[in-house]
Amino acid sequence: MSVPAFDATVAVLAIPAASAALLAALPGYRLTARLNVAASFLTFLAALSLFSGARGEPGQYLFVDDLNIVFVALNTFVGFTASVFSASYIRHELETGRLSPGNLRFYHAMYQTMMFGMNLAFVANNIGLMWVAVELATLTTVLMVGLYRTHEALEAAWKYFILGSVGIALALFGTILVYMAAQPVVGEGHDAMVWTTLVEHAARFDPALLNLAFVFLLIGYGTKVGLAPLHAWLPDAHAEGPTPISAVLSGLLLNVALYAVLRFKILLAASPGAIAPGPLMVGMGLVSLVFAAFMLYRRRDIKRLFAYSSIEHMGIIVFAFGMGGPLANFAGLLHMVMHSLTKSAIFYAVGHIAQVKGTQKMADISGLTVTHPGLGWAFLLGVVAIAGLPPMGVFMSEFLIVSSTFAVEPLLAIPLVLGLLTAFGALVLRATGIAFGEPSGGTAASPAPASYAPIYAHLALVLAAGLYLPPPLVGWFRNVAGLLG
Amino acid sequence: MQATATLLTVVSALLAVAVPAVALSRRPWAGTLVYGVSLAASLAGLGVALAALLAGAGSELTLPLGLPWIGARFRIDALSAFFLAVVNLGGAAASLYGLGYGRHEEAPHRVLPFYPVFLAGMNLVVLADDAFTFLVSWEFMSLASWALVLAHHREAANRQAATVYLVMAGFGTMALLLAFGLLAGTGGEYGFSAIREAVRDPAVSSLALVLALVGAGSKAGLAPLHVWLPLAHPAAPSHVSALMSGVMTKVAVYGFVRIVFDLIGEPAWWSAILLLALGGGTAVLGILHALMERDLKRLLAYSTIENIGIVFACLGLALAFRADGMGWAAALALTAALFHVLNHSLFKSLLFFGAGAVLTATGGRDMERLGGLIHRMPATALFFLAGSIAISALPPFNGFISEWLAFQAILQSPELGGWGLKIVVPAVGGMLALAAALAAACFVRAFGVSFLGRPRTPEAGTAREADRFSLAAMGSLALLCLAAGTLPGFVIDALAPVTRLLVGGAMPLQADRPWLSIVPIAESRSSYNGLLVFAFIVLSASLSAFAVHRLASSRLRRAPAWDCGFPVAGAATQYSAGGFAQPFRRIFGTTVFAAREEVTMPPPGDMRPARLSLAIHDPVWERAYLPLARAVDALAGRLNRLQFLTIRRYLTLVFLFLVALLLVLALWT
Amino acid sequence: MILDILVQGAQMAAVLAAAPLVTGFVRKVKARLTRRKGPSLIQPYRDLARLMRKDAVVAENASWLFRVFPYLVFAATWVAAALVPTFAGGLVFSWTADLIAIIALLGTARFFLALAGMDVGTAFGGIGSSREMMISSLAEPAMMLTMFALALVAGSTQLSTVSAVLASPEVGLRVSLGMALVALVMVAIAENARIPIDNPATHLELTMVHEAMVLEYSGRHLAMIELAAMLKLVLYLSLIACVFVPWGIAPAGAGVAALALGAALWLAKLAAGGFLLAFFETSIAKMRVFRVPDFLGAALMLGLLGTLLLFVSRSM
Amino acid sequence: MVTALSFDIAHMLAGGLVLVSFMLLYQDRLHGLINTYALHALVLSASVAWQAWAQGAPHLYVTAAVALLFKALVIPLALHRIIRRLGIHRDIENVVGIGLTMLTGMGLVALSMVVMLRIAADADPLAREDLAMALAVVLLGLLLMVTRRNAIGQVVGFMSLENGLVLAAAGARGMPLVVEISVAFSVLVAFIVIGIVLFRIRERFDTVDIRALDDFRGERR
Repeated sequence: MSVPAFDATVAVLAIPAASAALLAALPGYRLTARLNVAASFLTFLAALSLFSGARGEPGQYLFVDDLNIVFVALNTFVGFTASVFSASYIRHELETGRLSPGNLRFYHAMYQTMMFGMNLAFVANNIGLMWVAVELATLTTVLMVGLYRTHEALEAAWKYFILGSVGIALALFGTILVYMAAQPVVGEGHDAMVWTTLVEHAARFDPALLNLAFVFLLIGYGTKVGLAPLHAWLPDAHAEGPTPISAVLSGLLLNVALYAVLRFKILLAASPGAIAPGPLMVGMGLVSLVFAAFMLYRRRDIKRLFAYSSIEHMGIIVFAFGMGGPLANFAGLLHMVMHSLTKSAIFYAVGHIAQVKGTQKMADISGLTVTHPGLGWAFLLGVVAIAGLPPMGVFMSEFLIVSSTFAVEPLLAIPLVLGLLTAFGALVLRATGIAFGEPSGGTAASPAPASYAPIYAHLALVLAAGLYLPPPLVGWFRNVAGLLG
Repeated sequence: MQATATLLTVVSALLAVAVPAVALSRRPWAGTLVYGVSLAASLAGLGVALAALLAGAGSELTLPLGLPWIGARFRIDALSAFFLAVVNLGGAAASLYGLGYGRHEEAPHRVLPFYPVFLAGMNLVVLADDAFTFLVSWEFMSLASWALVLAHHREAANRQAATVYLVMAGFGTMALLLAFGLLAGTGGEYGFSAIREAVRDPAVSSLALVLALVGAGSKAGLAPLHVWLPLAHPAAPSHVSALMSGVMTKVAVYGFVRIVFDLIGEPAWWSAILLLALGGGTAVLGILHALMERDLKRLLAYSTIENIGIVFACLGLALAFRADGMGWAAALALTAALFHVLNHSLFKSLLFFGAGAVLTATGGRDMERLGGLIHRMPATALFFLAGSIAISALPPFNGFISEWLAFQAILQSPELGGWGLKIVVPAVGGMLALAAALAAACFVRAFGVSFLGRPRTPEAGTAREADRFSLAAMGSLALLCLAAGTLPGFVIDALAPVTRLLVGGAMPLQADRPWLSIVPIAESRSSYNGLLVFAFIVLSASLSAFAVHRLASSRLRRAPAWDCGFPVAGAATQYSAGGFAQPFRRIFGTTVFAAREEVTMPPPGDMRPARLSLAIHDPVWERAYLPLARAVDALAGRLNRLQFLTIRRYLTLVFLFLVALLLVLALWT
Repeated sequence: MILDILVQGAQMAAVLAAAPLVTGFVRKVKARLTRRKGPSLIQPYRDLARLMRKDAVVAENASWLFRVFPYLVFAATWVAAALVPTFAGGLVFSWTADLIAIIALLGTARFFLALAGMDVGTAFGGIGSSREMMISSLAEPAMMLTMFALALVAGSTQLSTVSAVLASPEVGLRVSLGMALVALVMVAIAENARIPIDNPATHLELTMVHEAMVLEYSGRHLAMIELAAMLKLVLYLSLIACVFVPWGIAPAGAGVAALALGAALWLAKLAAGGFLLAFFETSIAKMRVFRVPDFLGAALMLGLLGTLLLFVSRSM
Repeated sequence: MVTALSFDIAHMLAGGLVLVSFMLLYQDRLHGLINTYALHALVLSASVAWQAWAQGAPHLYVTAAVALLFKALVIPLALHRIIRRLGIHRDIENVVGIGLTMLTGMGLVALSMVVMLRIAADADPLAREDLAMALAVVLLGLLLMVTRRNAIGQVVGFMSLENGLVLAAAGARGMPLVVEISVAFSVLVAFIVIGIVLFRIRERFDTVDIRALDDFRGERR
């Protein structure tokens, strides 16, 4: 295997890894924040360069295919905008004294480590490596969630940690089982963990063993996806951590775990005797959707509200992939991308809202479009998008999911639609209360308009996707949808 | 340039003007800019639509937007041309009105950016030729109007109205989405042409019809999905209320007609009965609500529900006729429905404009605080009166024509097969007649209490006449109402391509009838001549007035009111809106609305005033919506406990889930 | 053609001329039935003439509508009355409006009258308008359903055609027509403000409906309204006559002799109808206002039942 | 290389691990629990070492050593210290009675057997039997975690679960990364133990949650 002069795959990993080390060493908030942005941007560029140029043969450890390239690009992009948002967010936190410069050094290093972990999980061609990467990303986010060192933050981190650890263990058990299934066919050793090899030979694997493996993987990685009833860590981790991390958690980490589930779904689909993973995923997706939809109503904390909304959307995505078929898979992929962009935009907005209003309690926030029009309308637009209203992109995916489901399995569409509507009602109710009405809460000056740039950039993308999907992107998605079976 | 492209240009002009509207909305001339552009765009759209309707030239266009493998398809055929005309006519009138009315707006930056977008959305719905574009436009329209409802967001009632509205809109869209999913099938053929050509089971068609009825009906305000309408329509600025009530509900009707008459094929026999029953019930329920209402704009909104009921009843009739192969009768019923669509958009816009003028002049829309406005606002009063006569389905105005056509259609229905229809149709006929009579009562009350009598508050006494733009908008609509009422033949002829497209038949050509009469079937069966009736009334009234003044007496004396010899000076002694409604409340309200009156009469010697307390319950709201909301809340409360478990319990959940899955594996064969 | 227009004009003049006479006749009969002498038959003409000559006194805050409405009410009623076949059918303008339109024209007149009652802003005017509209809200659908029944039997809503069809022997006796007749009579009583719904002669405040509405009118305005009310009575009597006793109505283009016969028969029918009305009015007491809905509800049900029977029997 | 004897020994050791898991479920004193856990780790170490020998995979000896040193010695000693330092109650509060827990445990073992029996017979029998035992250990560990209110009890549950994983990984012939995984898990466990010390979680995970949190989350009415 010839090593090209510039290997984008390696760059996607190396840049965050190197900057993590660097950031851990460097003092000073201004410099590190800028460096963080720069490193994220470089990573993003590297990810973009993956699209150009021929792809090499899949390596033993790393590889790039149609599926993960989308994930990597999305991941690095949101990672980049989140770092931009984080810069302005962190400044405010420093000014108000919630964080110390010492915290920041740790924070930025962890940020890049997390990016490294997530990118690694995507490009890993080895299910063991993927597992390690997912766990690395998880553990770094655990540390970030506890960053504020408040009782609540530590509590949330602890909950996340314990539940995550069990998830880690179960996912590992599943990984071992996959190896066991592969080993008689592929042979001992490393080959039996290389994903590309596994898919090739999956048809001859012992289906019963694969089934068992999938159960453990679904529960293990599903915990990270935040599927009910494994979701418990998610709302608190989102609510108590720094907002950039909430954005990254919702927008990216959930995708990482989802990606892992998808990989194994493909594996299972390639084995004719195995249990169909579809019904399991459909069931879990629906349960998550409906459950989260109802949970939205009693929320008081704005970040926790959107954390539950993430559970809801993960439910939708898993449901779509569970349904399978070109249309639903396409819709699931699209929904995943749209959700990442939208939800992170919402969290950016929510971060600013919590800062200008000085509270995360929704009851204390109202009339935002009056006091902070730029922020208020951006927030509203984000909620409109996440609620699945056109012309935003989420609508397109929801349109495809619901209509294709109804054409295939009308009975499944009923809980799906009920869940969507229930969630819709809750979101509209809360968003109206926050954005409109007599202004209340703090009237702190708006942050510089430039800090809204990431929000509007995301929303513009979502809007554009709702109106027009460029043919190359559609091509990618269709290929991937085909891969997913 | 072909019609579709021109209209899309119009739409993009509307969308484009929203951009400067965001930036400049606080400038004083921004309103002129936005409403001016909207007016021009709507007029252009109206021209194109009318040309397309009369010339019968269809055209289509596909843009590389929307769903990638289908594209955004747009098409104009006779049906969409007619509705485009209705939409743009309403849009033009509202924009003209807005030129003046918009100056009184206290939050222009919350109206101006959304107003042209709303117009654009409505146009797009009618233009769309694939399911995705249709739904995007549909929901886009809801969203824009939602933002407009929230223009005066500081009032809690408006926020609640907006929330209920958007949730109901989402519900309706979901139903439509399911309908399209069903029609498109597993292949994802979302283009209307593919849907139209697909062969499907009648059961599937019927299910799609029910879903379309739920989806479009909830937008149009069909009972029992109407609850949002009287909340949301009045909450918006008045010209937007006019658009929502007069035009957006028509777009909803368009959606229904497009799906049911054009796309789904032949539904089962009971669907016509469903439509008829729902339509008749909606008409009566809506107008009864309106009759009890004291808020002028809410009254108008409830009356919209009534009119939508009439339209849907006619559509049901058309469906029944079409299923029985009676193309000519189906054309008659469909013409009645579409004519009513046009009529309602005219007079409801007019009435909302009037209500808006009253609102601006007096600062209130509670009828109990109005009165005597005819002295201060004579022109507004005249136009409002014209609208009131028209909406009460009285000759010589236009409301009567569609009502008359509907009755003519009902009279053709004994030839229909099926026992259900035989029983439902006459009952619906009775309901429509009842609704018409109640509408007359309702608008006697609305006009009489608001404009006649003496001012009940100082604000009403010092009201100022509306500005000239508003008056021009109202005046032109009033004229159009009269024109459509006196020259209905032209409208009927213009509708012929639409009915031919949808039911394969048309009413006979009316334009060559002597004296411009309208004759639905044959002259020996029925005919009506609005022009002559109008001329006769005017002639005999002026003749008799002339004769009396000339031959008898023309002297006039002004004196205090007689009032049986006991005139009381206070304006509060006038008959109030509540008092006017009392007999109706007694007759209909006790059963339908569980209305209860309670008089607290203090004993003699007690100086407290006697009180009349009145309780009216909306059966639909209390029986359906509140329980639903309570159920959601209760369930949310129950599930909410899951937020507060201990880590061990969460682990237990994981554990149980794992064991359950393993059991599934163990038992799975 | 000229002749046709002349006949049409003659009918318009005839209904106008006969209207006060019929009212006077009913009053006279009622007086005789209660063993009073009663005013002369032409007393209504005298009343009208006197009212016309008097000054019109208009309340200070009345609007211009108040002065216009009497003429409009009169005109609408008159046009409606002129379109009902009286002594001749198939008149030159009979196709201008069919049964439904005639009902609606009466509705227009009532609409104006009810508004006029509210214009001055007195309690009585309002109570009159409210009750009038309440009564009509039930009477009008009942009337409409009755019309449905008739139109279904005749296969037309054109009054001339209806009366011609009903005059032909093949129609025979029908249950639904009987129901329609009863319903129509009930509606006619209600619409003309006769006992037991209203009392045209009363000025007892709490029982008034029609009179309360026009309380503020005087002079020529009151005369126009009174005349319109009289016209309406003639209209209803003619309507019932031309549908249920259609014999003798001259067909279109008939000669002078037939027209004369038709006119004589029409007057006889009016007299009979007036006598029956007077007889009925003297033998019954006025109802409480809130019994009226029961009365009209019965009419509504009869009309609906009649129509339903026709719908159902069509398939047998 | 797989002889009947080596199979029997591997089987016996794995079975022993399940047995010790049951012993863990049976304990109602903290010190007893920790000591039993040390035994659990010891059996694991022996089992892994046997696999290393049987598979001829020398790197597995590292795993065995880690298990022996870290899990059988360091962690139990540390836990004993924590109990003393934090003054944790010596009794373990159970959610359900021991008897019922044992019955459930039996059921779980049966379940894991049934699930594993579905695997085709031509699979490596050693691996298959091993896997069934490992699954049972994992499930029993989870059961321990959810039936103990005591933080130490839960940590022990987690560690025994993890032992099951290591057993499975070691039994998978030629599996790479086993050593790394076992080390990584040891670090994880260490984190948990440190977390307990840091957060002063004395009695149960439960306390961390409820009462203290109601006030601040603004989530309760």
